[in-house]
Amino acid sequence: MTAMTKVKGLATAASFAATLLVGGVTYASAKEVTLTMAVPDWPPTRIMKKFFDEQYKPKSGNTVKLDVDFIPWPDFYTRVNASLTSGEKKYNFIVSDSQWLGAFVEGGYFRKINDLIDADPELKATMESMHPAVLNAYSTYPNSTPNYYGFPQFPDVLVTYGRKDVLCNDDEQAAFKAKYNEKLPCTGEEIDAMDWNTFEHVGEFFQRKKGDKLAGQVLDDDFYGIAYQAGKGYDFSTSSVHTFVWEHGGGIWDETKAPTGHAEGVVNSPKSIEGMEHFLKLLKYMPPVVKTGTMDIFVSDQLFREGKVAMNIDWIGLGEASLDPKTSKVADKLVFGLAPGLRGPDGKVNRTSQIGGQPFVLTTWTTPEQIKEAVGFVKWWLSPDIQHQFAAAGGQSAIKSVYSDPKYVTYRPWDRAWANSLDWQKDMWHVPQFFELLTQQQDQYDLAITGKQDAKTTLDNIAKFQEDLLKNDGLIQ
Amino acid sequence: MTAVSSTLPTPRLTAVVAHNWKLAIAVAVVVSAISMAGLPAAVSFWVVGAAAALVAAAFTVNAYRRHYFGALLVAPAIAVLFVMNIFPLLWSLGLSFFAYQANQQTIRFVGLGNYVRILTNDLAAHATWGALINTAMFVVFTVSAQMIVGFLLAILFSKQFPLRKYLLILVLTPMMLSVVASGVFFTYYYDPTFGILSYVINSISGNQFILMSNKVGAVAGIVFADAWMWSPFVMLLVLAGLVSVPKYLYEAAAIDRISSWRQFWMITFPYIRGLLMLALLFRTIEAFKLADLVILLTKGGNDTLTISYHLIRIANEQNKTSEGAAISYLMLFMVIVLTNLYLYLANRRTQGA
Amino acid sequence: MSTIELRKVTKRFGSFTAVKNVDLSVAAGEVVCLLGPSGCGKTTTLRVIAGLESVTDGEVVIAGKVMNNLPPEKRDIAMVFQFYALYPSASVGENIAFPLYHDGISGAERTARVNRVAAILHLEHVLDRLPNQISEGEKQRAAMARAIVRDPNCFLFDEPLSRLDVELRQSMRGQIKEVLQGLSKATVIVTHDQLEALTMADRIAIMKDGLIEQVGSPHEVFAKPANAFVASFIGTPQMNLLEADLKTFADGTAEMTVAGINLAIRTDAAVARLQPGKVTIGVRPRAFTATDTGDRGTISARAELIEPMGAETLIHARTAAGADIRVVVTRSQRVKVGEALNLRPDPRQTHVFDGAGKAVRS
Amino acid sequence: MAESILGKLGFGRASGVDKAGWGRTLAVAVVAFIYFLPVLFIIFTAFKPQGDALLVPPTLSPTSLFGLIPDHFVFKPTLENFGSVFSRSMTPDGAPEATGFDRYFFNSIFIASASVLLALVIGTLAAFGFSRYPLKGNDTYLFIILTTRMLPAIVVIIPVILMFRVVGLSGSYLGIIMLYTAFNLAFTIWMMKSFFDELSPDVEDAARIDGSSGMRVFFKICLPQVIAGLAATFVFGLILTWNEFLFALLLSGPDTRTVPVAMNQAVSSGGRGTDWTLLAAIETLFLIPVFLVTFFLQNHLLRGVTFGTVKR
Repeated sequence: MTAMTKVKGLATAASFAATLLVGGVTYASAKEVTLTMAVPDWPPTRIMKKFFDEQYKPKSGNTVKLDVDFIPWPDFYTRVNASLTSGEKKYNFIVSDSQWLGAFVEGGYFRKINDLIDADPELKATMESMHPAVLNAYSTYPNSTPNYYGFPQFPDVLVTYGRKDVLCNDDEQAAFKAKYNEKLPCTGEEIDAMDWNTFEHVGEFFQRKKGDKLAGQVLDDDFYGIAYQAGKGYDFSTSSVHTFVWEHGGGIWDETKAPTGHAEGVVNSPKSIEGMEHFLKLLKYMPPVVKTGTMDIFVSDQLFREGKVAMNIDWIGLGEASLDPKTSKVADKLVFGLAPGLRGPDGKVNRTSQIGGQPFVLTTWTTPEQIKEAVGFVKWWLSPDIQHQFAAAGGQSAIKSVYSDPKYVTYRPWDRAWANSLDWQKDMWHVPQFFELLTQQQDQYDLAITGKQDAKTTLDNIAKFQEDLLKNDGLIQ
Repeated sequence: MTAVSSTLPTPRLTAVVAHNWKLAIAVAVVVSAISMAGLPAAVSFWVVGAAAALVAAAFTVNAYRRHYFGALLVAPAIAVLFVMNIFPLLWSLGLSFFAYQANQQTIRFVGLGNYVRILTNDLAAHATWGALINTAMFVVFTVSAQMIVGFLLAILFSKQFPLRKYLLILVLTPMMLSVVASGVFFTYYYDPTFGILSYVINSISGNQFILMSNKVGAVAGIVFADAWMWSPFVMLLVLAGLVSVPKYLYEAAAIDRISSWRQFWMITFPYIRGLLMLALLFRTIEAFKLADLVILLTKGGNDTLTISYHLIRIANEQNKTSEGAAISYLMLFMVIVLTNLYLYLANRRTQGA
Repeated sequence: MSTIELRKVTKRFGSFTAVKNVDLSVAAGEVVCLLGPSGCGKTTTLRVIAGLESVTDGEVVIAGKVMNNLPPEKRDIAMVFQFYALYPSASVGENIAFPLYHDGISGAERTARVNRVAAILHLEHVLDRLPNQISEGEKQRAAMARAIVRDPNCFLFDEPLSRLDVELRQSMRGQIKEVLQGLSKATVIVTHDQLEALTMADRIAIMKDGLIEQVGSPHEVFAKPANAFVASFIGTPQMNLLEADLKTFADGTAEMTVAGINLAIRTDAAVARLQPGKVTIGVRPRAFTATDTGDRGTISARAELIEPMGAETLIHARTAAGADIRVVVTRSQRVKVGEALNLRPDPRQTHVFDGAGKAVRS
Repeated sequence: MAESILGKLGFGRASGVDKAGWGRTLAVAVVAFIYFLPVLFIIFTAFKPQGDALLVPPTLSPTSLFGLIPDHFVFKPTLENFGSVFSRSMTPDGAPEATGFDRYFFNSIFIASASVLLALVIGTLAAFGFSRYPLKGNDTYLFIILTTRMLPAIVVIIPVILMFRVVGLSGSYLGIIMLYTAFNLAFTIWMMKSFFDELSPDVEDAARIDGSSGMRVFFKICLPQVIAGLAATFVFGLILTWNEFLFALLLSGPDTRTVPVAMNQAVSSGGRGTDWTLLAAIETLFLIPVFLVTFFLQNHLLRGVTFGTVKR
């Protein structure tokens, strides 16, 4: 070995080591554009990536690459937040809960898209084709102003999951009729018409002990009528409490009325307290885990799939697992309907609900070249054809022409409840203080849910905290 | 210990030579302070980093010129620790005197404002104190549970017996589990509908048993899981101490007819005391950081919010970076006081006995 | 009546037999030393007596009771360990007091007893110190104090002086002997140092490979070694053991070839019992007389190395056939390297060992 | 009575060279088995069919042990979950696709062993320095090094991410390895220093007088004497690094992601809460390497720890 080859060998080894250590170095040709995207790891985003690779990429002449970082749900916020706030500037697109908008817009991370919409009639049409509730929730900051930031990735609403085999059983039907003098909801339509009273009756009626009979069968474990999120984590009781507060005519602090709107007197108004008390009343019919404060959307879903409850109110986004016989013991017994509402004195059912799902947003450091491709990608993604395919594969669409197509309800059993639900969706705060508001509120709700304080004290505490905090930050005068 | 055969004179503070580390420190401190006060964080970060590198370089040159081999041996470790640990720590220490939120681009000097806020402000102090009290409670319970269980396990394994090696590895396994997996499985074990614990108790008592529905149960559940995972760590250290006791001491004790109890205090304990102290020290430090199990098992419900979880909420979820830094330095202060107290007591006992 | 009695005691560790069929008795007031090279089983024998090892076979009797299955704490014995086994965290005084707790002796009585033994062993000034704060000699005395503070059946010492330096060893030997005499207990001392054994013991048991080769008073084992091993083991410088070919024996004189030289040496009359053949002749270095002229009763050799030892001089000499002979002569006898010597063994101190190494003695 | 029980347990007389018989084995086996049960349950769950994970009453055994265990406690073992770890369908009705776990396992092994070894090298040098060339205020420096372990990782994360971004280390192996190295250094230095402190200086002095250089003394004389300590430190470091989560989450990229981070795929599995059997399978596989290392270094582990701290 000559000295020269030695040196060469060393250099090769060193560069090899460097490549190994520094990892995934990609050499992009000049024409290629890579869009990097941070997404939670679950089917709606996997489908998006799949469609992109199968359809958009070839169409673009293989010059656009979508580099997707699938991050497990539990750590998604932590990862995204750290990436953004540290100035890592890694992602062009980020799937974001609508409530995070304020914090990240104020920080200068999320890009306002009004200029893009104005400059591109096609995009403008796309945005207009969206259901206004969804557009409002997912796109605007400050909430409900014409300042746009996001596009729907996976829109979501709460619906009622039911078990046909239990609900439609003749003996149970008769017994229910005898006890409450009303029909036990069995079909989708009957569930659509269900109000909270009936839902409560279902809860009371189906509380069975091990050894009791259910639909003619002897139970080998305790059984419960209803399940609904009431957990301490993230927004797992806020989503349900807000629904009740709104339906009873109460309110939460309304950021669209800032700076004159108050928290004190609104959050803890008699109507709000009434709503919260109504929600708390339902808890005693739910499986025992609710008393631990950990009944989140996944736990109630799991109880339903394992056949421990007759009805569950949950996000559509968790529905696929119920359909899959491998993960669901009730896969062949499913019935879906709207989430219940509050029947007013006039007999009409009043419904207002917390919206779910996520938009995806552009970041401010995305280059003009990337933006050009990004707009193309968004238009493609929100085009009726792709949205149909998405819905058919298990996603949801907020594009009017898509969800109002008669074909739409055939994709999944819960799709029959989708279009109607959109009309009464509302969102909570988009302000940067979102997490502070949410955390304190969740802590207080948890105390009420686990029976440590009553609804009034809870809402008084929340109101006082919000009033103080928001005054301090200038959002309340 | 070392014969330093150097005639290099100590430079005056103002002398501009490569090995004048005192000057380097002075320059670094001044430059860092100015840049942190005046420049945006993203820029001052690099200024401070460069200043730190300057100090490190001065130290190394100084050590080399004076033949301080010790310093040269230590240098790589200090360098890595400095870049990866100490510098970021100092950076956040500095931040704790500013009003700064990671998701906003403004920064403002507030002196001790953050510390005052987390300890006295109506909106913030309640959570801090509550979390501190809970943390103290968890430190006491988890560490004492680990010490007791770990100690008893070590006693069990202290003799040679057939298959000891295989049984020992079984007991060591819990600490090799990832906290995520074991924590998630503990939510299952404790679950009132699906869990084994409730199943067994329900079968016996006939009533629905819900462990995590009150503070006692929730604390017990967390302490049990944590003690289960980390008692093996204590066991390993204690066991190592036990096998190091010279056998003849026990023989002498047998011949002197000393009771088992007295044998333990006279012979065994002195040999394991140092290791117990080490175990206590490391476990206390870790117990102060208890957060993941709480997040997985209760989300802080039933009044189980710990200071570490509180910190994650403040610093990570709410992005109140500088307030979080203040909380962590409050924690650090407490851990240092506590560990020094341990070390002081340990040394006093050794000298006083 | 003997206080300690071992009856056909055997101890095996797995396939290794450490102690074989040992019989030994120690009377009250008697000091017996177990002496032997390392690995000979002497310590194991002591530990068997103490109950630190169980016996495989045979019986251990202490104070008239068979103790085979009793743990050490039930045997009522006291022991001094090689490494002293002082409890590191207790003061010297507390260490000495430990054996007294078991008997429920009152605090005042305990203090009195500790002070008494401390006075005997000159430990008064270190009673409050920790074991690692006192000297080796003090540690040794503390260990001993702990043993004698109560009134056990017997005392056991495991290499008690091995960790001390030469001077200290000498003075401790005396002290131990003195203390033991005052106590009149059965005592067993394990040692590999013959000087220790010869000075302290009433009787010495010499062990090799788990067997007791000989038990006897210091005088007996020195003057009348039972076999070649004992003969070579006891006494410094070592006894000369010369291979010899016995031809005839008559009138107290044996005709034999030693190292290629035909000799006629006066020996014990019992040699008459032997058949002609291989024997070993043992002569202590001090039992030679160097004569000017050689005859058939002398061995001629050439001085190779001369070691002055003060009062005497040790000469290493070599015969023509290459055998090494150690001779001790008085200082006044000047011998030069290379000088030819004619060595005449003292017939009364000439031991003959048969082919199996057993002493041939009437 | 109480005392004899204490005595039997070995309360007083607890020496490693003391022999005990099969009776002891039996007693300890019962305790060890109970202690191991939660782990065993996880391992068994890994072999359960997906739908069996949450059965009430729980299934507890893959075999009925010749009819000893009632049928409703018995599950039919399957290896399907282990396959799912590496390849499964990620979308409804989708074809199975690679999950990337082969890469994640490699990453975990590579990153953990590289960083622990690096920490061992750097830390041992430093420990030797601290032990043999004590500086003024040595104890203070050591305590400062220890304090780097005391703060929650979350505090340093923002500056570290920032630093990594500018230097171009984010998402790279080098970055995370360096960070873990620092993370392990405190422990390594503390452990190894106590080992070096225990070594008799005589041999070293002799070697120096014989003209050996400092390096030679270190490598030929000191290092061979602390092998057990190195092994013990390696195992402890490995156990602590192996399961590290927060740094890995925030500093690894898609290519350098480690198993503890990716494991959350199963905790919230495709939008349906926890996939118990998948999580158990991942954990079971993930346990194997560190379990084997610990098992084979077990003897060193006890000896190493003892050696380092005797006479302290």
